[in-house]
Amino acid sequence: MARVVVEIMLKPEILDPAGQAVSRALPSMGVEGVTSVRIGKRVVIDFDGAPDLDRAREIADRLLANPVIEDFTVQVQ
Amino acid sequence: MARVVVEIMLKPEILDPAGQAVSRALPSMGVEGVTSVRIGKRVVIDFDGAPDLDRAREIADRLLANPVIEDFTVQVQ
Amino acid sequence: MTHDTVEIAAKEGHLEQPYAELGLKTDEYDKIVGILGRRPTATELAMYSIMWSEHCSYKSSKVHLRQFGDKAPASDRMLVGMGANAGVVDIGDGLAVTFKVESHNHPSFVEPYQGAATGVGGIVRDILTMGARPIAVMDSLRFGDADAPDTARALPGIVAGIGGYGNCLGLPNIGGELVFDPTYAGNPLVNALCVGVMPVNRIQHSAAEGTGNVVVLLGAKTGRDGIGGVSVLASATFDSVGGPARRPSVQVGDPFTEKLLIECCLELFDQELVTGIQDLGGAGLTCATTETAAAGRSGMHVELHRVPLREASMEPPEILASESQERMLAIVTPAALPAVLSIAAKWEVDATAIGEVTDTGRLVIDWHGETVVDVPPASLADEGPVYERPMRRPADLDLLQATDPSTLPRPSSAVELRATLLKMVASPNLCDKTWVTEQYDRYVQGSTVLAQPEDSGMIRLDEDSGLGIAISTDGNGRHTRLDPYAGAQLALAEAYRNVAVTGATPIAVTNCLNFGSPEDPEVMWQFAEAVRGLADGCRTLGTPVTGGNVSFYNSTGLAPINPTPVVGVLGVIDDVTRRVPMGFPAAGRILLLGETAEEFGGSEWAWVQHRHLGGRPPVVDLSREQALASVLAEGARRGLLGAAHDLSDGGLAQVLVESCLRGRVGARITLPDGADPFVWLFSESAGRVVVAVPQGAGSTFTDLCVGARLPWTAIGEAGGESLAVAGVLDVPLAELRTAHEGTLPSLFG
Amino acid sequence: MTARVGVVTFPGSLDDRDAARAVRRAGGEPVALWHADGDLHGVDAVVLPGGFSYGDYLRCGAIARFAPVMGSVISAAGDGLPVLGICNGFQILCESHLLPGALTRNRHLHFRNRDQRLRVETTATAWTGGFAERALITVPVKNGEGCYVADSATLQRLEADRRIVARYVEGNPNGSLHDIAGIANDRGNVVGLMPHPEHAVDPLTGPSEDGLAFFASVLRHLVGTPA
Ligand SMILES: Nc1ncnc2c1ncn2[C@@H]1O[C@H](COP(=O)(O)OP(=O)(O)O)[C@@H](O)[C@H]1O
Ligand SMILES: [Mg+2]
Repeated sequence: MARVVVEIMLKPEILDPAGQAVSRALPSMGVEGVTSVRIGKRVVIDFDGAPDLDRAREIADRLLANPVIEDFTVQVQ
Repeated sequence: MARVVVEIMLKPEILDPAGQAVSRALPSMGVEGVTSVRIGKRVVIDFDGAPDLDRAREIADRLLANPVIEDFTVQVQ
Repeated sequence: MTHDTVEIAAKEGHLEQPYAELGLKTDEYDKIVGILGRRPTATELAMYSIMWSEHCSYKSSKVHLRQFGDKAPASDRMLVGMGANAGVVDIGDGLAVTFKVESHNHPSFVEPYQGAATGVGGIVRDILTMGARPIAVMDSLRFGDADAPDTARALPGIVAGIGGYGNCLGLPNIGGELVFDPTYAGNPLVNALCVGVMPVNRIQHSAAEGTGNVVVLLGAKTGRDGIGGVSVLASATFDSVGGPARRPSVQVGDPFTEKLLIECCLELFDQELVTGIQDLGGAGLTCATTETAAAGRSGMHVELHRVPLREASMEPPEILASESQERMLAIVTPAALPAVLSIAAKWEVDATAIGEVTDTGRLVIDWHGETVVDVPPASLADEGPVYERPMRRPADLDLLQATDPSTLPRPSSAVELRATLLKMVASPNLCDKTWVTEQYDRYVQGSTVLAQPEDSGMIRLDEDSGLGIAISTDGNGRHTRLDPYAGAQLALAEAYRNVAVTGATPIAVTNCLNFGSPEDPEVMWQFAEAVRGLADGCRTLGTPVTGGNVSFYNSTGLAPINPTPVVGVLGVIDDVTRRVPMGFPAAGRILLLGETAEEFGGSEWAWVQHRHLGGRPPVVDLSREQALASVLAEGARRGLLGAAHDLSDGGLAQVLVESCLRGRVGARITLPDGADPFVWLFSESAGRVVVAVPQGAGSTFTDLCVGARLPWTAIGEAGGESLAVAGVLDVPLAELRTAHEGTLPSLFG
Repeated sequence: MTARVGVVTFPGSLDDRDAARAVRRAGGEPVALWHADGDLHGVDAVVLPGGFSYGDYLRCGAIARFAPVMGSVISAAGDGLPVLGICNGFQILCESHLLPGALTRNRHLHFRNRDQRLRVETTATAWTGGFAERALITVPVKNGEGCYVADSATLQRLEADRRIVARYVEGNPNGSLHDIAGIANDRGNVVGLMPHPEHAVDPLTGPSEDGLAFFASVLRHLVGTPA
């Protein structure tokens, strides 16, 4: 059993309304000093064989992330 | 400038429809050998002052995650 | 690990078992031992504790709910009555309709989005189980004060959850309610309604019949989510801090899987491949296996280890209690099994044979060769405890009814009346609900003829004949608090009227009874009175109750919520092109049907202006409601109505504003000589409707009223850019619109 | 002979029956196409309808793009087959790279269903030839992820080549860049629309009949093109 984690975030130039909504809500919770909040995805993939980075990268590139708006990283865990 | 990353995943016993939909799609893409896919959130919070872990944990607990169905971790980066 | 088997239980005899922790009383436990002639196994004990919980057994409400059947008016439309998953009514042209409203209050408090979403998923499966294609949903929502922190926490998620699930299923949302009152603080009410349609000959039954038939589990894998959800969530009062008394587990909904399950089941029904079908909701497999076996007066043998699991480590009690969503149980003949499995495969729905129907009269459940359950199914499904709970008229009711709003200061000058009007139409309960309803798909399926903000939702069922149905849900906790019997009838009358104003004819009723703790004698009295009022009202109106749902243990802190029966009324219309909208046409005479008395008890004015709740609710006159309905149906059929809108919260003023804004046209109103403008504009007398009649059709329509002995008053004309009440006020539509539409966006973004 | 317009049903498609009804009302013959079947059965045009294919949990249209039927749609589109993607269908077209850019979460984060005013910006596509120049129409929008985004170079190209098919007017319901409600490929045979013309084909059940012209347009276009 091997685990690969894919982290997907919107490209910096793409607006993240969900992240903005969170940062706007923070002051009302008494939380100050937050300059930015960005919300992305964390995908945990379990393989039954050896951890297959290339395959994970392929899954991320073709399915999990949309390269037009998102960047991603792939790590074995 | 300090960065805190909050990772939120559905509790293991909770159904993850998104992860399930992805793992079901993989074979049709010619990807075999994946036993499970779980999809959570990755929230990147930038503070202008020192990284405030406790504050980030409070944000996660009250705003970002619902402890009834989700677990989360908080790390400084 | 070794399991507690029937063999062990029989051999070993008495053993201290945690029945109290599972919510069973000592006498209930003793009854179980009596039924089995031995102590229950751990698995059996879990099953009894769930099936005998308030939520599943209706042990406190049963004795009262019987009235709905006993007093039901004779109706040749009833194809399936109370007691089934949902009642079924014949609407002609070989079509049958089934509808039901159900609560998901406590889960929605704990996890607003998923709680509300799975509430929709659950009621949709109830409708599907009858053999119907679900065709629309509605949602009745109640929260604490609009500006309360907990409302801000719960409302957006609950609305998003209802939309998220219903939109993804492709079910148009055609109406509902949105009410704010501190009585619901920390205990929002989330009642979801679903309606479905089927050919009369496709009605399904949820009975396990035919020895040797196969028991097939369809849909999602079974996981640990929602275990004990029924007994804990639905039957435990929330503590005064506002958090759940016991941390319950919550289910996550998967509308995509449900959509496939619906299409799969409908294909199975059409090909007549199932002999019985039952949805898995509260109490999961426990409920589905016991109820189908009991209904079939048969037995059932289940091999529990065949149930597909999300987590291999699950134990028999967990598997049987799991409330994993999006599952159905089908009974099919061995001959049909291959066809069933291939249709399931086509829709990518998991289907697993987990057992078979027997003639033993016992439900026997094996786990890897060991028998862990051996019970008479009816003892769980039908023969649970039944309580005649003590009842007491609330001690404060006399005082409450005595503090009449007649003493409250009222607006009198033109300036005060204008200010009152603008304040009322902007108040949270009377303001425009678009912020909520915009989050729901009203167009999907292409047959929505009327939807919010119209008085009822209306769906076209037959594109050629134009046959359609209309539905409205209504409830008023303040009226019911002041007089439960009258309050329930007022809710019924309003929903009935909301259906009638669209031109449809009301034919059947569903209801969701949201109350406090049945262990509180005053709550139990409110419940009994409300049920009696509703049952009597349905008999008088000739609209049988076809089904419903009870939600007890709703309270804010230690105080029970205002008793809140939510009533859904179904109507039929033989040609939807004859529907009557609420918006005024560019021109036409405006008539007020019915009579206006000075009735402000439990009114929106008393609340908005004075936070006052007291006195008596408006008088109910059901024969007046019937007269209204017949005149409106006939007027619609003969094309005499340009618009119709019923009066309820906020009275005449509210209706004039809504019909003007909806029609984008003003109105010139003249109240009768000597009329008190305040009473005429804001009283909430029942049995009233405003209609717009095209020039020329006036006398034909008023002749109808005379014939039905229905009083009417000509109050003005449609037209212009403002709402003008002669000698009282004249407000531009733009100003009214700003006031009416600004409230929710400014509260919730 | 009347044109045959395929309407694809993916698992989770919802507006497929409505799209078929719209084709019929416009005078065409709707043909049901199944996601798992790579055969387009010789249809003259294809509609990818609205809905939530595969639940749209990961990213709208991300999974549907891999359905066998899409392989055939993508290559046929390359040969000029008229293709209209509505809402989820538009998202699938972007995910398939038949159209540039992406549809992201609405700026206000809510699903929004309203009757929307649009301006038809070009009649030079297979699906808009029947409209008057710069026609103003009312068609429902209903989406949670309808906010169109693309890099500035792409946006400039879309503007310069007149490939913006329709724009939101009197209010942008989701924050789309340049108020974009729909775009076309450079050949004009592939069009993606966020609003739902199939829900505006009958005043009884929709806000207008304005949507009908999209379907009538493709029928006219097909008559004009030799088979
Ligand atoms: N939660 C909701 N979901 C759907 N529709 C709603 C909801 N709340 C209110 N509505 C709609 O808003 C309109 C106004 O509601 P209401 O004033 O309660 O109607 P009425 O007074 O006729 O019962 C109705 O069409 C109702 O269906
Ligand atoms: Mg009404």
